[in-house]
Amino acid sequence: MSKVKNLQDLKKMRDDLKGKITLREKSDHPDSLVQIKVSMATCGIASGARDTMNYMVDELESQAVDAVVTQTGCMGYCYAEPTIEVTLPGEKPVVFGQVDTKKASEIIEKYIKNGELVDGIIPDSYETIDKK
Amino acid sequence: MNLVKLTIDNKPVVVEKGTTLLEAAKSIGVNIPSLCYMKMDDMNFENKPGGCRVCVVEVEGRRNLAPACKTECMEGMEVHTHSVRVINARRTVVELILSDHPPECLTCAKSGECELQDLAQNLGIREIHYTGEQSTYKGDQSPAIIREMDKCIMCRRCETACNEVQTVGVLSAVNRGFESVVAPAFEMDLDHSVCTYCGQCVAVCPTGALTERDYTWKVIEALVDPAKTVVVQTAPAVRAALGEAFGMEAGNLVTGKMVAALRKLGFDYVFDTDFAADLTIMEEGTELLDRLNRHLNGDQDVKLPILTSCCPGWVKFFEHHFPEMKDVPSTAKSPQQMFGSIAKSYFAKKLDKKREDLVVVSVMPCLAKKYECTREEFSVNGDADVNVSISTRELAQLIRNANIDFTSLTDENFDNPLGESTGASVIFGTTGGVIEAAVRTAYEVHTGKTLEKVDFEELRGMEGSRKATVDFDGLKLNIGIAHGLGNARKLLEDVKSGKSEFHAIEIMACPGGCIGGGGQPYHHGDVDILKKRQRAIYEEDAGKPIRKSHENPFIQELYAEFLGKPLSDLSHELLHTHYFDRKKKAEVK
Amino acid sequence: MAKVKIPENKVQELRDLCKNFDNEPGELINVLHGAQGMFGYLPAEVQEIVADEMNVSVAHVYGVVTFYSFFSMLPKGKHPISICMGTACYVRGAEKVLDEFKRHLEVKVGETTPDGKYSLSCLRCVGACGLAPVVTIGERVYGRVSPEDVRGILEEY
Amino acid sequence: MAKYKNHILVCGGTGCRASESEAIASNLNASLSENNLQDDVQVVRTGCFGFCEKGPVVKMVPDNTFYVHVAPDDAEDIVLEHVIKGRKVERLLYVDPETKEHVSDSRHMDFYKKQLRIALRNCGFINPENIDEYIARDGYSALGTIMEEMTPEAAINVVKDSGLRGRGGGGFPSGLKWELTRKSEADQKYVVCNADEGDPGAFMDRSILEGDPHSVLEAMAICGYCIGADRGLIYIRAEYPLAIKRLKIAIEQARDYGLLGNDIFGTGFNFDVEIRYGAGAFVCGEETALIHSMEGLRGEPTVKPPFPAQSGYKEKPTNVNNVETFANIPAIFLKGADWFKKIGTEKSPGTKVFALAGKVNNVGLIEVPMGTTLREVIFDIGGGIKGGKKFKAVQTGGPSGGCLTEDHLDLAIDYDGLLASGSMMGSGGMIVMDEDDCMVSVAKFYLDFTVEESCGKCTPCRVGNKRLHEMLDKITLGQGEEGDLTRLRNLANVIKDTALCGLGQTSPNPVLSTMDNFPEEYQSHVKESKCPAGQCRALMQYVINSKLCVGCTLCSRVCPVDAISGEKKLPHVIDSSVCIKCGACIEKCKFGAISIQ
Repeated sequence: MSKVKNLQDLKKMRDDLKGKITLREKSDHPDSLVQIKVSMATCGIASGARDTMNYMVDELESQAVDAVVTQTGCMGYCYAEPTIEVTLPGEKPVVFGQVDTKKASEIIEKYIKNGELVDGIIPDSYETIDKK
Repeated sequence: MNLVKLTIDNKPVVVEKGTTLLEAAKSIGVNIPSLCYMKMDDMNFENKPGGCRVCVVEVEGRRNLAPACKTECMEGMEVHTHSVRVINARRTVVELILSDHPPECLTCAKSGECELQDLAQNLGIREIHYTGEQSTYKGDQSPAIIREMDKCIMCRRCETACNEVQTVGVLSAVNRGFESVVAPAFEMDLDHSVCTYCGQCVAVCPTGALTERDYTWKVIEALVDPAKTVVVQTAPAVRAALGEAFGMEAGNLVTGKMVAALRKLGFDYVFDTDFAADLTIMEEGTELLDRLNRHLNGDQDVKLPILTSCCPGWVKFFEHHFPEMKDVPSTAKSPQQMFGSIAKSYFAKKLDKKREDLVVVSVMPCLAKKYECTREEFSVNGDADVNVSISTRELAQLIRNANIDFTSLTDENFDNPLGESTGASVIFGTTGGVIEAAVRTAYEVHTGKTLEKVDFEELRGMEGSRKATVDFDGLKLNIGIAHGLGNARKLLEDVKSGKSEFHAIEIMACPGGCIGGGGQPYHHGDVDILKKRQRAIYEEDAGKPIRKSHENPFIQELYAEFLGKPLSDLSHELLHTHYFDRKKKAEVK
Repeated sequence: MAKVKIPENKVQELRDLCKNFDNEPGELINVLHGAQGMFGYLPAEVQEIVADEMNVSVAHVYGVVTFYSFFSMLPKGKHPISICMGTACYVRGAEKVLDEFKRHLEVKVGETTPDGKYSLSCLRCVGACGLAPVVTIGERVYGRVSPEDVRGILEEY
Repeated sequence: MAKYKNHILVCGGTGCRASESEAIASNLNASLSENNLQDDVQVVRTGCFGFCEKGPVVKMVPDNTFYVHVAPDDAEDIVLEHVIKGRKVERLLYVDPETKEHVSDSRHMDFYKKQLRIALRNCGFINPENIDEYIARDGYSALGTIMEEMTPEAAINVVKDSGLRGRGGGGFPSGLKWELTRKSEADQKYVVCNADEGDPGAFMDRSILEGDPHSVLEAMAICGYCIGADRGLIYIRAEYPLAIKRLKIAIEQARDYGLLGNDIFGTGFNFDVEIRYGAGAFVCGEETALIHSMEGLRGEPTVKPPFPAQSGYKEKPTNVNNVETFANIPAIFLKGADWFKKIGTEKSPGTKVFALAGKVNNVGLIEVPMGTTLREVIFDIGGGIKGGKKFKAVQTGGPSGGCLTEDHLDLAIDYDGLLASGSMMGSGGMIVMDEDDCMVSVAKFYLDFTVEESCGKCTPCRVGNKRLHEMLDKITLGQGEEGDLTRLRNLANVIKDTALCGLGQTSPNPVLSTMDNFPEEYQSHVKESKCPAGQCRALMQYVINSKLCVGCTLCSRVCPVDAISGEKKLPHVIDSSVCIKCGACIEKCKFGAISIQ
């Protein structure tokens, strides 16, 4: 194991390690972050939800977007899997259907970063998992 | 010098920085009562755990009361030693101590000498408001010391004496809280421990928790037995302290009165251990010269330094702690035992009596002597050379029992032949004395010249460990002196590691030598008493017509009639001994 | 006090333990912890060897051993039972649980059953106050123990 | 490297481990592997979450779901339901005792709402056995910054400015202590961490060491740099095996990273830490006793002065602080003295950790800003009194503290406020009592503890406390006499005034505070031989109501001492001089005819 030789070393190390616990730190104040829920029931996974989720996690991190990505159960839109729910701080949740990695990239670019709406929104007559 | 100003009971006082409130108060005539505290500067004895809380005083601005013995004077302090708060606290604390103390004052060995009793009296304790369970411990009777720990007040003085001053390490506080007490390992009896019976714990114990084993009744029984001839010997240090037991000023020599009292008590012969001390010098001095000469002539088998062996506490100490060096000390018996041997052989023969018909009683400043006379090697067919050894305190008790008005007695002289002694033997009673006596004789024997100046000031004093070089007509003799076993241990470590440059070392177990023995009237921490006793000893020496042991006419007669010469076969049989390795583990019962 | 004979190899192990602490008297308590770990308790013989190695008096070692409640001169039972007597456990009825153990085992606190199976002791706060009253048997911790549970707990052993 | 999308934090504090939290963690891992989720979800064993009442506790990250009373068998449900299906396992959710509703997010629980975690900032958040997680939380950067950018004097000034006071009980200003030790000249100095938490019912320090050992190590190194010491010693209770294990791991890791040892941060500063074990003596929490214990002696305190700052371990200047005090230090340096000073009250800045226990709904470890009221702690955080009983008293400060009453509920907690009301901060034990608790018995309980733990060195503590205990015992047995209460008070005051060490001086507090706050309860014991709380067995009377008794003889047959007599079909009578109050009769009576008076 390498020794910490000076404060610079330590700071670099801290920055490298930060990722290990950012998830936990974010969970302390999720309301101020972008919250993304990926429907990960059997149907979702079958339609590639895992890829979508991994993509979102990596992409958001590399673009330094403060977001929390969690999986959730079946949202009831099996015809539109993979589905994701995005909640911008202070906004109502919006659900997108048929989100593959390409679609995910678009959502990040347009909706999450700039607040522009993107095709594929499922109308808000749905029920979120929490309301069930 | 750094001075601080403060007031005690509204009186201003200026003291050196570092002075305690207790000392500062004393300097202006305010005697704050204390109990656990005891400090004897020259003896390396300092016991102030601050535990009894009797000496508490009020210091303005301080939340709680302060122990005067442990609190240093600070600039501007305002101290009250007898406010209502202080008196109430002090009385309550003493009541608490009494509530865990058996109410046996009337029959307690320490009654009249007990510091707790005095304290209760001075504070006017008439009722104990807080009563409850009292701690009980099993009693412990060794040949020399009795422990009744029910009476222990946890002042820890004995622990300090045993560990810090004597480095014997028998005692430690054990358990905790209400169950805590000072005891040997595994709470075994002293008998099973490495105790040297030096009795310094007894000398400092404020209560009756530690006392000597009392043999006065055995003496009384012997005195009334018509079949027995009772012979008494008195050690040199006894005469320098016995008067204190009768209210006389410390340092008063009471040799003549003591002899008169012993005779009144009914002893058939009143002899002197001093005679045996002269005999010790003849044997030990000759042994020293013999070893020295052989050593100087290159005999590798001969070990130097030679160590004195007249102190039984010291003997038991090295048997336990330095058994690998047991051939270093002189083989000469102690004066008490030499006396016993001679009394029961030479003197018995003179009386035409069997040794069993004689009872030899010794009066000693010492508690270890009680143990010494019970050692198996000091008896013949079960008959001990010295039958009973009592302390100075016990002698005082016997004298009081016999209704003798000690202070008004007319001086009397010892009986002969075993009562004659020289100045050299008298100084056995103080640290440095044995070696000075030995030097007086050895010088003349070695050089063949007469020693004109017999006072060797360089060997005298009170420092715990001293050294001096004596010129034997060109031969420089390096002499070491230690009193107190802690000091002895240091010299011994040097000898063990080969660093010692001494030819001869005198060791006494008790601080001050025998004058500070565990059997002497209680000094209650006053070192001046020891110094006064020491002065008295040298006074007696100076006043003696003969001051060299080998000039004692009765010693000369003893050799001529009986022993032949020092280190003769008979001398070896009667006057020399051997030592044991006692390093085996303390025995667990 | 029963005389215990310590096997020679154990004696050497004990002496080595002291040497690992440089025979430094200041390390006495650490050494005693180690020794108690080795023997399960601290019989007189062990204390004598420790004193000898650490160059302190046996009385001193004994004084230290008897000061600290963690050290014991008696062998513990095969299943040492400790009842937490911390305040949290006390106010939630630990004393009654203790009484129940005493009644079942017919021993006092600090004693071992004649068959050597159980020993009973009290301790101060294991820090599981949320589980009060707490009883530990060996490594096992029992929480929210009621006097009625005692028989069942003992039957597990 | 696995990229975890979920973390499952499993409490690994002693309390939760006692209820098998280890098995929960391993079952979780097994279940995750079964479902091939081992790379998506990380199970982290953390330190104490504080909510011990509900232990074992499991927290899901990032959605912050807080599961309580989790059993090892629940692990599978958590994985299958929560992780895979995204559904909360409702039966494991916390139920708000007032609204009876499920609360999933710990931030919305009353228990956590009023807390502010500084000393406990990492407890229940990081894996205490992984230094990387501590470093990720800015660990050791306070040390690095101080060493590269500050003089020891300047650093001491930060501690002084923060107003931090010793959390071990006395509340001595820590910065001042550091300064005194710095000013004592010597070739060797020591930093000592007092982790000999002996208060019955207190487990703050243990939880910090179990949950965040590095913060203590970092603070000790900072202290070493400030006072000029290169050696640190942690004196810890041997009864804390988990804390010891985690400390050892932490020390090893810090050494590996060069954060302990020689030439730390390349500045030439050396500092290393070793562990010393306590052996079960409460008095060793007193710093002079602690030092003697570390020296291999009986843990007896000595009179101060000299203070350890002047002459401590091996007679060298020694700075002794307790665990919680140290745990605050890195945070103070990271966020600044001003930030710290703004928290809490003017004279007692910062927060205090309490071990809340006793008859309160939410037992646990809490940290609140100084100045929080007792009411907030007991009723908001603590969730009120168990079983809907009536609050009677709260004991703070352990055996050195006192019992406060309803009148004190709005007292803002800080050092001076507690002291003024007859109790003290102590190390942070807080025991809540209800109407069933007898205050005389409570005082006796504490005295029982003091008597057992007294070192025996000074008379007032050795004998005085024993006598106090005996008098209290007498009173609870109904044998109290006229004058006992006066004597009790005088003795308590004298002990307070004359005992040698802090422990002895504070030992009568439980007696004095209960006498002050519940005088009538003492009076009823002594004058009427009655225990209002109905706790003192000897003062109870079993009585048969002759109107209800039908003379079925069941009670007289079950009585083990034949204290009950009466003809068949006629009301029976209990001879109270024979009755041993075993309660067997009450249990047997089918008619509710027997009652306790």
